[in-house]
Amino acid sequence: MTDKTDSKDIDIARLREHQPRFQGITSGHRACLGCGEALAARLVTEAAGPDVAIANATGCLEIFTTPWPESSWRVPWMHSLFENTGAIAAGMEAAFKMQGKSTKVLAFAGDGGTFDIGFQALSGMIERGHNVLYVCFDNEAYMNTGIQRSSSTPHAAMTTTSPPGKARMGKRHLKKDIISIVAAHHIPYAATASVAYPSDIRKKVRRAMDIEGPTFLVIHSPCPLGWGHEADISIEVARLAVQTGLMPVIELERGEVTGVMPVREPRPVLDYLRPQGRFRHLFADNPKAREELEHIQALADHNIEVYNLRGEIADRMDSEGADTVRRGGMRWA
Amino acid sequence: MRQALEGSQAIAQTVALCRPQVIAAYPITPQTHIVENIAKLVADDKFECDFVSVESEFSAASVVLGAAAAGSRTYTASASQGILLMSEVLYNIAGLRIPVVMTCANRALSAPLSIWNDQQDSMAVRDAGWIQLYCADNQEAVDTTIQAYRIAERTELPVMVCMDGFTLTHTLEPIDIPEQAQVDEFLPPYTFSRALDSRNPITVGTLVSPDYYPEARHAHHQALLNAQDEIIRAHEDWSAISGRSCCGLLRTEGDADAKIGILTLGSVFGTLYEARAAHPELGPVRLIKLRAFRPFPVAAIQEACAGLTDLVVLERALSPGGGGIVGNEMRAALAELPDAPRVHSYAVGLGGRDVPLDIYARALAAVDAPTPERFAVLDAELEKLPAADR
Amino acid sequence: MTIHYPRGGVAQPGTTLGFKTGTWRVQRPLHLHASAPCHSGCPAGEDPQAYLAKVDEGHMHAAWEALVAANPLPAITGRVCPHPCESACNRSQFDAAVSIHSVERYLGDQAISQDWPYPVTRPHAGAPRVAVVGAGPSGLSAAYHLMRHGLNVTVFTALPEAGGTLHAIPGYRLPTEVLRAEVERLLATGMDFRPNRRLGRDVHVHELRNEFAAVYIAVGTQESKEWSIGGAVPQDLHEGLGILKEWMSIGTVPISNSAAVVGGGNTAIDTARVLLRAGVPEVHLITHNGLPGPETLPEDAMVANPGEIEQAIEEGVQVHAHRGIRRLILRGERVVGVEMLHMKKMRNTQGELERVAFEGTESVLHVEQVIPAIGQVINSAGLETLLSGRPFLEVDHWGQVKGRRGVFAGGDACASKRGTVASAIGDGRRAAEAIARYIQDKAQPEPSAAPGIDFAQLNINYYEHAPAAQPRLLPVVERKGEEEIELGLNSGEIAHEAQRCFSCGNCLACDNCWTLCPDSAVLKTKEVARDGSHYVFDYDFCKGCGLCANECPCGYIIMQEEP
Amino acid sequence: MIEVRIHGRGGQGNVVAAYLLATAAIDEGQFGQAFPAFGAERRGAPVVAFVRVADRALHRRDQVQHPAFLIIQDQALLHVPGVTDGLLPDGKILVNASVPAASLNGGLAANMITVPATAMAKEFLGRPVPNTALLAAFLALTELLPIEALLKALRERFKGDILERNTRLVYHAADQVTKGLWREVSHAASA
Repeated sequence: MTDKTDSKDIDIARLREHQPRFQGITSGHRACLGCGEALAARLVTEAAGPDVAIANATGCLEIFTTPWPESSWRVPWMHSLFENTGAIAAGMEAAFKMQGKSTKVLAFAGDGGTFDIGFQALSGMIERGHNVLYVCFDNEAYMNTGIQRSSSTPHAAMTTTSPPGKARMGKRHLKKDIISIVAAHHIPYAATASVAYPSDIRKKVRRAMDIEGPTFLVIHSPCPLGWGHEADISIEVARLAVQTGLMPVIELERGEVTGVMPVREPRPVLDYLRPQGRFRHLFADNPKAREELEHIQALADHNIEVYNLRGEIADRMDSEGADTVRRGGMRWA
Repeated sequence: MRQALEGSQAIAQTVALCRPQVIAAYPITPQTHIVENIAKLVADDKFECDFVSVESEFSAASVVLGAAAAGSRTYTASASQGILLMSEVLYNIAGLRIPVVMTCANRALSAPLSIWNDQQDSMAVRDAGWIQLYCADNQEAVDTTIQAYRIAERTELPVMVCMDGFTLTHTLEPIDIPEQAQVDEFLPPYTFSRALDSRNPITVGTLVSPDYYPEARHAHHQALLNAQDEIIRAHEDWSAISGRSCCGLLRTEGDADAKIGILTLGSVFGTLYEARAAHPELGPVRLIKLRAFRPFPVAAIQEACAGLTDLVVLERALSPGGGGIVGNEMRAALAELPDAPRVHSYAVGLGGRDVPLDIYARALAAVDAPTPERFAVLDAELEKLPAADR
Repeated sequence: MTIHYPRGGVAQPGTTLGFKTGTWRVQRPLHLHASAPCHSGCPAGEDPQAYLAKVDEGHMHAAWEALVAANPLPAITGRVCPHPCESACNRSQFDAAVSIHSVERYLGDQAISQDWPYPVTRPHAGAPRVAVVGAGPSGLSAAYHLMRHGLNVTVFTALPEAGGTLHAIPGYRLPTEVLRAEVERLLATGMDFRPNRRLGRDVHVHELRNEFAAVYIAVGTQESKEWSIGGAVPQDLHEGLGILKEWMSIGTVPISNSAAVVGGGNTAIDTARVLLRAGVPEVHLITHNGLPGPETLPEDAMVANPGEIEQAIEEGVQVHAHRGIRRLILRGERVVGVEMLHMKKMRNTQGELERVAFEGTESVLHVEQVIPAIGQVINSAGLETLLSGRPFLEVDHWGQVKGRRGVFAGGDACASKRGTVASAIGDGRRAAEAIARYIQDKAQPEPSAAPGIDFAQLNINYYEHAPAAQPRLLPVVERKGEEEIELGLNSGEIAHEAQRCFSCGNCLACDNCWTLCPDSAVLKTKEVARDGSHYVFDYDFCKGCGLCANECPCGYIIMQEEP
Repeated sequence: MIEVRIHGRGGQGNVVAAYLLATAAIDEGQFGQAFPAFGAERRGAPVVAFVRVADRALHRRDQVQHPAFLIIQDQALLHVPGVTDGLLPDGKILVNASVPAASLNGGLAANMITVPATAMAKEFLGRPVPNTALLAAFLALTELLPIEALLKALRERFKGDILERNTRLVYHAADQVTKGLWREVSHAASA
């Protein structure tokens, strides 16, 4: 029987103010339907709490949350430019330190702002040991400008600057292994996460918040527009990236792998690729396409092997099952 | 062939016709459609070049610098913050006298952040030593791009083709794309005389002491002034091949005996052009479209303004604390004339503000003001500011 | 009013709340209660999903009340029902079905031990009176639900006590004290109980019809079906139900050295197991049907509870499945064996199921006793006019006897086959509803089925594999008499089972929608919202992306196009 | 000169519709111009695009303030503030909706026509993209350009089966409206 939610007798605005979670980003932002980045950013700010200040790189997140005279942010937040987020955050942190404030500085950037144009500033920020949690929302291309390839774009994906055609099968190069590069800075804590696993994100943010020093978190966040999938399956797609092994969810401390989210029964990469328009050309009936599909499967297999994602023994402390549900919610409270 | 094309698409096709061997670009609105279309042509094997998707504009400019120094014809495009991030390299390209062609899809500068059109970005690098040509419509942008290679290669100066972002780049209109043979005739294969070559191992990018630095700067300045002839010649030669004419250094429209002139750069010209036709009752007006802003064509300007009592300058940029950038330069250029017209300097259409047809009447009304304003943002609505900031 | 542009273009916190992104929406999420398969699958009309939810919340009493809103005899059905709810349970496609019957039994037992009062208020004296004939599960269910509808009830039974056919279930499955306790608690709610009143002898339908506002007939089946093999009948024929009744009432049955029970139902299994307990050293069970399992068509499987079959085999009953008896081997009138052959149900050329015997598979089984247990039929005494020659009462969906206004019937007396305790209870509940409407002169509605929800509609990624709690069983060597075999689950295991429930089609209150909405357009409520969920959609901001619907583990959210 | 404003949502092909209409005009030897109201809008947000069609070269670059026609890509957009602003007094509105104009907006119903473009697209193309059907109906109503001009423009974007389906859709959609009903408006506006 249909039983429509009757919200007439509920004071929604009041209810909104009394949600049992910290709301660092409010509604009314202009993100696309099903935006993975909007969700990931909300989850991070939720877990980080109110005593933070954010430096945000140029990108969708910045654009859709701050259409002047409005802002979706309820924590101090600043956008300056694209390439300097790490340095802006470093400056904020230095000032707070001098002022004796405990406010934690967060740096938010997309994959373009992290892997590419902002990499230098990020590297400097880590090397100098600034107490900043740098979060990269990785949607694997320049979405803000209309889906151009970045060094995070996966191999063979179609973007507007890596289009498939007679001579090409999408992006020619591989996705940059940012986490290893960051970890090579001897950073106290660096981790990958996926927006499909909110409790894992929360755990990692809290972990990073407690560390006095540079920390780095990259969150795989689908972009329905850029990846060419329906808005309602953003989480499903993100989950498949993890379940296929294409997006290893790992933690590194001082460069050593200290935790992985196991994928005990890996799914074939086809399950992940098929719903996404950016891989459509790989399903054409030609040998090049078939070769690329095999190549992507091999990349997933490689991840599984390198990070030992199958995990020989079930470890109650690992992340598997962290996002299963329980009656009563607040699963990660 | 006359086709319905989006401006960006037309530029991409035109760039391909010019046969650059190395293209480097980094995405930024509103330049993206140009490089996306180029990427598609490359992916479809319709055009052979190495398309380097770099990790920043700084690298985009650097890649084309390296490639051009190594002797290839190159191309890049950017806008706004991208132009600023490139600026260090832009000065270097010019100072090394490397012939690079780029498109600037003009856009406002942050902060406040704006993704919309004005010309603050190219104006911000006007002293980098590049030739800057501003286009009124997409046809002109196509023709100017082709000419830019000729000009750059003959003067060994880089050329920035400026076209209004969105207003031109994202507008579909009828555009003639020339034939490959026409472009090939106009642009023969290029050999850079100072190319890096193991058979002739020159050194590029040396440290120059005070003994020579001023001379180097003078030479660069003189090269830009001399480039005026090449700009005019390139236009004439391409007109002969294509049968189309945009203009060389500048273009005047309207009444030769008019006392009032309006000068602008870029696509606002088209709106003024139609406004003038629609409003003969506002009296005779001479419209001047400045195509070459660098080099600043003083002689041509003085000629175009002869007989005017008032010149209104409408530009999509300003120098905060200084006023109109073009406006002030016009004042300086016209001051030499015996009966120098009064210059009314205005910024319009900043950060994408629509420039409607009635800007024409407002510009003319400003002429009648008893005391001319030194400078104003003509379409600013000051009631939107707190009193202290007006 | 014009907004002033502030220095640097700063904006105030949270001000996008002034911009209603809900205008972008072309489809909206809605909560949709769908019927969980356990609910649809329960003949008694229980909604296990609903009471498992309450158990999961730790509210045992409320869970029992939700349970007895449909079935007043959970301690009994929790033990004897073949639990089709568990066969239907979506969880069976994931790891193993939720042990619903264990929870049902636990709640029933809790109610007995804690003496929780049934949620019934005694009808006022002037309320209409309804007669219920038969005090088996169907009659008791009807009586209870009639009282819940505010009607006075008088229950007649031919037997000296209430319980009907439940008394033929051996104590190792249904301990007599459980049966008595639950039935007596039910009788104590205030129904007028008249034992030892046989239909056709002490009471008559037409008299009841005059005296009461309506009559519900649930007399069950008492007469064994006639049985012979090609006309041959062994001397001293005993049939299954008779043996069970003897065992239950006097504790002993006629025994031999070897016996073959014929039949595949619970009565046959119980008979075989009782014979073992009574001392028959060799007990066989011969059935046309196959053992339940993946190789057997559901239509061709033994109807006895699979667990019971398993236990019987453990205890030593030799089951000869897919076998028919071709002839009895007699020495005079004394049985010395049977000739069996293989048979199976198969689809014929018309696609219909047909039982096929395979020539050349005959074999001989030496037994001294053959006991048919192939089912019972109604005792027609007092029902001749209602039956008009048929072997059962013909009723519509609501239990209304065709052509007899005010006369309703249910339970085994109506079922043409496969009557279970649960379906008898369901018949009683439905008929009570219909009788209440009949008395108020309201039309009976068309039967409607709530939309169900299948496994594919769940988002299974959110559930963790968790093995089902296994009820402890009495070791085989200790199964000698009436001691109950299945020992039930403890409170911890019950909580574990309740947590295993997928909550199909109903809000699990898991927070997924609340956590995963990129637009924070799902708000959590402290109290349960009117639709039973814990969340409301804020349509001012919901863009209609559909993520919540896709990620709801329970299939409780649907997307509907905006008008 | 005819000015048209097209209202849609990010991701609905609003700009493509504008480009198609201008392309059709250009292919017919007329002059056309189409451009979006450039925004930072994301998928799902209301967006606007403009078209000018004229028999002389177009130079102006200002946005269309006073359109003769509005094309509305889904009926819910009628509730977005400002959608009908600036429409010429005799201007007409074409709305993609499955219900008649009268049930959408009482005040504007006289100047409004609805076509179920999404439903038609689903039927002919298998995808809910309303552009082709809306443009076909628009050209049939206004007779601004022959239907064939739209087909020609479609040929530049599509090939094979998809082109064929679009072609059938164009004829079908054009048949659903009264040909030339809005002819007067397009004449008046160009005068």
